[in-house]
Amino acid sequence: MQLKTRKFINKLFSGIGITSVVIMTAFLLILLTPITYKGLGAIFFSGTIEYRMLNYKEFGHGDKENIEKEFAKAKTARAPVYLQFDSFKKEVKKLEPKKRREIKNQLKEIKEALKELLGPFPDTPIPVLLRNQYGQTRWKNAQEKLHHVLYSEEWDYSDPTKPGIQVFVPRKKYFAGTSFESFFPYLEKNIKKMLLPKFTCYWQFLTDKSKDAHFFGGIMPEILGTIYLALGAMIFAVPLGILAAIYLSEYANPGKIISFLRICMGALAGVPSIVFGLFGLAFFINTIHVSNSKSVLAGSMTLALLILPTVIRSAEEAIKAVPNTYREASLGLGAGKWHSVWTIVLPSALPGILTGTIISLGRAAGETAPIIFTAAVSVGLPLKIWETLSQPTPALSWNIYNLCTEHEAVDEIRHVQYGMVFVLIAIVLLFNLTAIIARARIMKKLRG
Amino acid sequence: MPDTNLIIEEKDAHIKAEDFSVFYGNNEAVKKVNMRIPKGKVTAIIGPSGCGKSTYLRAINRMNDLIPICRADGAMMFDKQDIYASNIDVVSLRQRVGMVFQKPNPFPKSIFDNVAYGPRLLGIKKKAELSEIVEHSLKKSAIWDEVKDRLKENALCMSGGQQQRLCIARALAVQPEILLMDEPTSALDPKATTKIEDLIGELCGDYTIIIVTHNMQQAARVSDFTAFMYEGILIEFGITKNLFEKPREKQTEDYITGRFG
Amino acid sequence: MHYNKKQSLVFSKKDATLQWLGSSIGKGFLFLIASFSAVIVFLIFWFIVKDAIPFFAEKGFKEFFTGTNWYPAAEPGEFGALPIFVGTILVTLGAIIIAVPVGICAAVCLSDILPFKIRQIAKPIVEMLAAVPSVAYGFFALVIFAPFLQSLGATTGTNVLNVSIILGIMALPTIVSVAEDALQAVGKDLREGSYALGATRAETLIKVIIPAAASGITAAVVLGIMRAIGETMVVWMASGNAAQIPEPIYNVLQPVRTLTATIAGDMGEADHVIGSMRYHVLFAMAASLLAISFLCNWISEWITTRDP
Amino acid sequence: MNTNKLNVLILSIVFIVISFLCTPCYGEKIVIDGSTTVGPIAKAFAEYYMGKNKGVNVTVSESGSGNGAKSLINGTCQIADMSRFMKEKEFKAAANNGIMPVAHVVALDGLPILVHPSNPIKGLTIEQIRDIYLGKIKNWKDVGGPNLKIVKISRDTNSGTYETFEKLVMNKEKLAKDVEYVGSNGAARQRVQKTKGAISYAGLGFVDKTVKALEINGIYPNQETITSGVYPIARPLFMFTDGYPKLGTELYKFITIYLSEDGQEIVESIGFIPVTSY
Repeated sequence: MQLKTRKFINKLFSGIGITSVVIMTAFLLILLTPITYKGLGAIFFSGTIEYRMLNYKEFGHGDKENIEKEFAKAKTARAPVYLQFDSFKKEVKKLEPKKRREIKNQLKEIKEALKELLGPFPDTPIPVLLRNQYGQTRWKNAQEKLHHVLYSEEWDYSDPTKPGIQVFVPRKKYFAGTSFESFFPYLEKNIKKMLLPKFTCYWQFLTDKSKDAHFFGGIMPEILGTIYLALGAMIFAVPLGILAAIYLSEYANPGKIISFLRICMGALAGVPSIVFGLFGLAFFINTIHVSNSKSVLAGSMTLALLILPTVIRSAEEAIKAVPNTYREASLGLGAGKWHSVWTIVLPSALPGILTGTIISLGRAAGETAPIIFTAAVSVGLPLKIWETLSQPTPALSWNIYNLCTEHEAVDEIRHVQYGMVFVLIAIVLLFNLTAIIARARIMKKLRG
Repeated sequence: MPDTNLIIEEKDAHIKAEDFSVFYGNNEAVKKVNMRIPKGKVTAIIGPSGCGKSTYLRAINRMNDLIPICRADGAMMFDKQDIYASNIDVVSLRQRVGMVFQKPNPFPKSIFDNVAYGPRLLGIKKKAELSEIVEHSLKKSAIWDEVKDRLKENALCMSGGQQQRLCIARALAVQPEILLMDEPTSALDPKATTKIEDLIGELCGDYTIIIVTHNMQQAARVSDFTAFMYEGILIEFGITKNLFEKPREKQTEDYITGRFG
Repeated sequence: MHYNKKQSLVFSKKDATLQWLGSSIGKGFLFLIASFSAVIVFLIFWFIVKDAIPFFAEKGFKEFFTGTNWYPAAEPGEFGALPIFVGTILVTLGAIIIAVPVGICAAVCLSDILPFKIRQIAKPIVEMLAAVPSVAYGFFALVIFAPFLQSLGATTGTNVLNVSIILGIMALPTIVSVAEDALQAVGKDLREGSYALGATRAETLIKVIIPAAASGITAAVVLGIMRAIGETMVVWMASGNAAQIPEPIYNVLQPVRTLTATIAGDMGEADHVIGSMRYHVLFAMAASLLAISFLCNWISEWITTRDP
Repeated sequence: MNTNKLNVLILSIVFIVISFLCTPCYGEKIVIDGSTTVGPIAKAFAEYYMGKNKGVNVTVSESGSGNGAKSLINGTCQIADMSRFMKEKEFKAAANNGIMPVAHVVALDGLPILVHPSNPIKGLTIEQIRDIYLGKIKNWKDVGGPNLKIVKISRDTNSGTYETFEKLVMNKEKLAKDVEYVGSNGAARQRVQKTKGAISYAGLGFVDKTVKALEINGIYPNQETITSGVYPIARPLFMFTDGYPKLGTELYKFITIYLSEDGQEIVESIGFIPVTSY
């Protein structure tokens, strides 16, 4: 082969390699960018006065006087809307019956849309469900709802062989010639005054309970539950894993039993996570009754089994990487075997063990399938630490699944879903980052 | 076979090997060695690499136990006791027979903790007592002046020569009777080597020192007695001066004159 | 300063017994802990198989493995799980087609081509891909990627293609990191030897390094396959869950159903208490999954421990 | 040094002991498990209840009707949400465990047939729907719609919703193989609103502007038609308890929410039909 061709092939090869790394990076960016962008939208957004009012009334955030002043201002701006509505009702009665029916229908729709936009009408009983007690809290959604008030969404089915086409008919059209016609331009023009949108940083998203099935409020119970579950899994898995690793690397003589143990560990690592979920339900709850229903405890134990092989493997590798001279030196000074392992080998292996465990901590935090039947609920209070022994908890991973598939208002609470995914990924990456930093720190300390 | 019994009398012997062999699997690394090692003197073991000198040395405090396929045969007498008997407490053996390794191997802990490691094993907990022992040991291994202001620092920050002297201090802190040194200077530069050799000179008398080295000059400089091993067999044992000046065996002569090895 | 050292080297008989007892108890205790995972594997195996046996005992193997009618809720139920097995194989195959070339090329690139500094930046990317929880991948597949596919003209966004791509991305980090370890383990000597003979980097890699690391790379691929087969959330959320064999079989825009998703989806509502066939068939599936993962595990073990 | 460590140890022991001693002062808890269809009602009730009774932890899991029944029978939950009635065998198993399931009909639910709003079709007959799901009708043009392939979507075969559909629409005939199964009502609606040729069914609470509910045999699903029984695909939603809860207990207070005015308003505003409007 010519040198030229060989060089070309060499370059091509490097090109392919670098392309694949670039593809991988692209995957990561495509995944993280929308989630980060929209996830941050759960915390930073343009909030309306309704949001501030809700936040004050339900969670006690914000300055009472300011909010009340603002709310009074908004109320003044809204007053003409309701006034017009009431006065027009009398006018409707005078219309001819056919026109009246059409307009009544429209009015009904407008009323519903207006309720969603600005909250319940004044002087009507307060609805029970929280989501009906307030208008739109987010300016972006408010604009959509405004659109519903201003336009009626209709479908043009004129060509029956093709799917219909969506058309937006301005509702103003139906009211041409009546006093209500001016309602629409007024609303459109003054909507900002009625809702007073303001840039908001709702950091309490991370520390508030949720209200009304995640319509409002934050995700604190979920975050707390996730942390409980992950830490609980650690409490079971880490001591077991480290002791097992010590046995395998320091005490065990290679033989049939040990290779059998290793095969079992490999098998455990390969068990699909959903099978762990089934096993957790069947064994921990229904057989040995660690708790009398789903609980954080049962979930943690199940997760612990899931991460046990990873912990053992990383701990074993870390222990094996400790130079033999340390063991010799310690034994040479007259230390017993256990003492050498405990005082010299383990501390030296700590960075490796730590990295492995923190990474599996991240894995435990993100797993969903094993906790569906053992620990996760859709609604529940944030738990005190001792309640974890007997009570189930909401957890980020399960609630993400739950909210994006089973919630009755999937689209209305997209921002909460994105926020949860973002927070979950952030927690897991934070764990990993901690692992990297901790490893570097300890390495530095050990190396001097 | 040389008869060390001619040179060392029974009462002077601190360690006595009798038909002592070490096997790696089926391979006999040390072959039926008979050797008396005198108390309070420095004994050097020389020989080409792979001659079994390190294995022999490590056999004295049963360091070879760590290698699963390794087993010993014959008797190694210490304190009128065969240390390969079945009921031996290896831990207390090793507390009395200290060891310094080829590569400096301080623990990744502070200098103080390194030296205090042994005493703590022996149940000394009081800070004052420990400090006293640490200072004493460090002084004895001639490193106190260099490290007295940074006892809290990580031992791995020190230079190689300092590390090795720290390891000696660490071994001394347990107050052993015998100090085994397995090529203690092979990883060090000449200056550090000199310091270690001086140290050995100072320590002899208080301790029985056995040093394995491939460096004949070193053996000649520091030791009172020298043993030459070749292919697992103890070829010659004698007073250092005699052995180097007029070796009795042909192989010894070939080795010290550099014809092989 | 003098220590209270034991002067005798010999254990008294009592001490010796104590010593022996202590060390055996300690060792035994450690052994018990180490065998804990084996115990768990057996318990899992037992719990799964125990509930799978009634199914096979009553329905036999033929219908389950070759039947194409999956109507577990009908009376009487039909339990032809072939479409589900095919679905599992299809999405796994898709994932492998995406992940293996990219993964191996990336591993080679990370271990041999990129300069050290860039590698330090690129490695965390692999770690981050591995760290993202599966439910986040599932969310992405369902909420972002499926509508995107539909906007490109697919009738349904939750289909083989969607799941394959996402599973491929999930399997990537496993393949990259294990394959890279294998490549690194080959060592400098072989590389230098090849360069010294005048080979280019590409030639060295293709002719020397990759063959030498072949067993490790294969093991990486097997581990990647295991990851894809065992994944639950993504397939549950984004595979469409239709128990059908796509027509034609390479039509990646069709929805399918996989083993893990079937277990996760059906287990909630199957009649646990009664122990109906509909319940037991899910355990039969779990047992099949276990068998597959044991097989994969055994293959990767066999490949890595085999003499080169 | 040492005394410090000792202090920490003692403190932590004291802390743990106190935590355990505190166990009796757990707030009351009510554990609810079961159907995803009843889930929204249970969740709304739970939030409502916890808002009024501080210190009671009401947890709601949505893991399926079958799992709900099982949890009730095993005593791991107090209330089982079910979108179907308990099966005879399940009653027997419960009796064996000393559990006496009592049904509370908390709401009515119709199963509207959903299509994409761009679909000009206004209604279908039950037979047409059956044929669509049997795979006999494959294109919308065969039922008077546009030339568009029908994407059939169904709830998972294990859900109570599916069982209702199977019984009331399919006459227990088997669905075609290319029917796509989704795990929840929300997912079913989502699939329809994103897919032009889709047809699906879901709980009445899941109908909104983004999807179009069809008239069945000329009857549009809404509160009146379902309550009066004219709309053919409707079913009651249940909560099961072990025996009838004792008067005055938390469980009693919770399970009777649906009878109160607030409860009915909640049921109605999340899109179900309160039973008292019979």
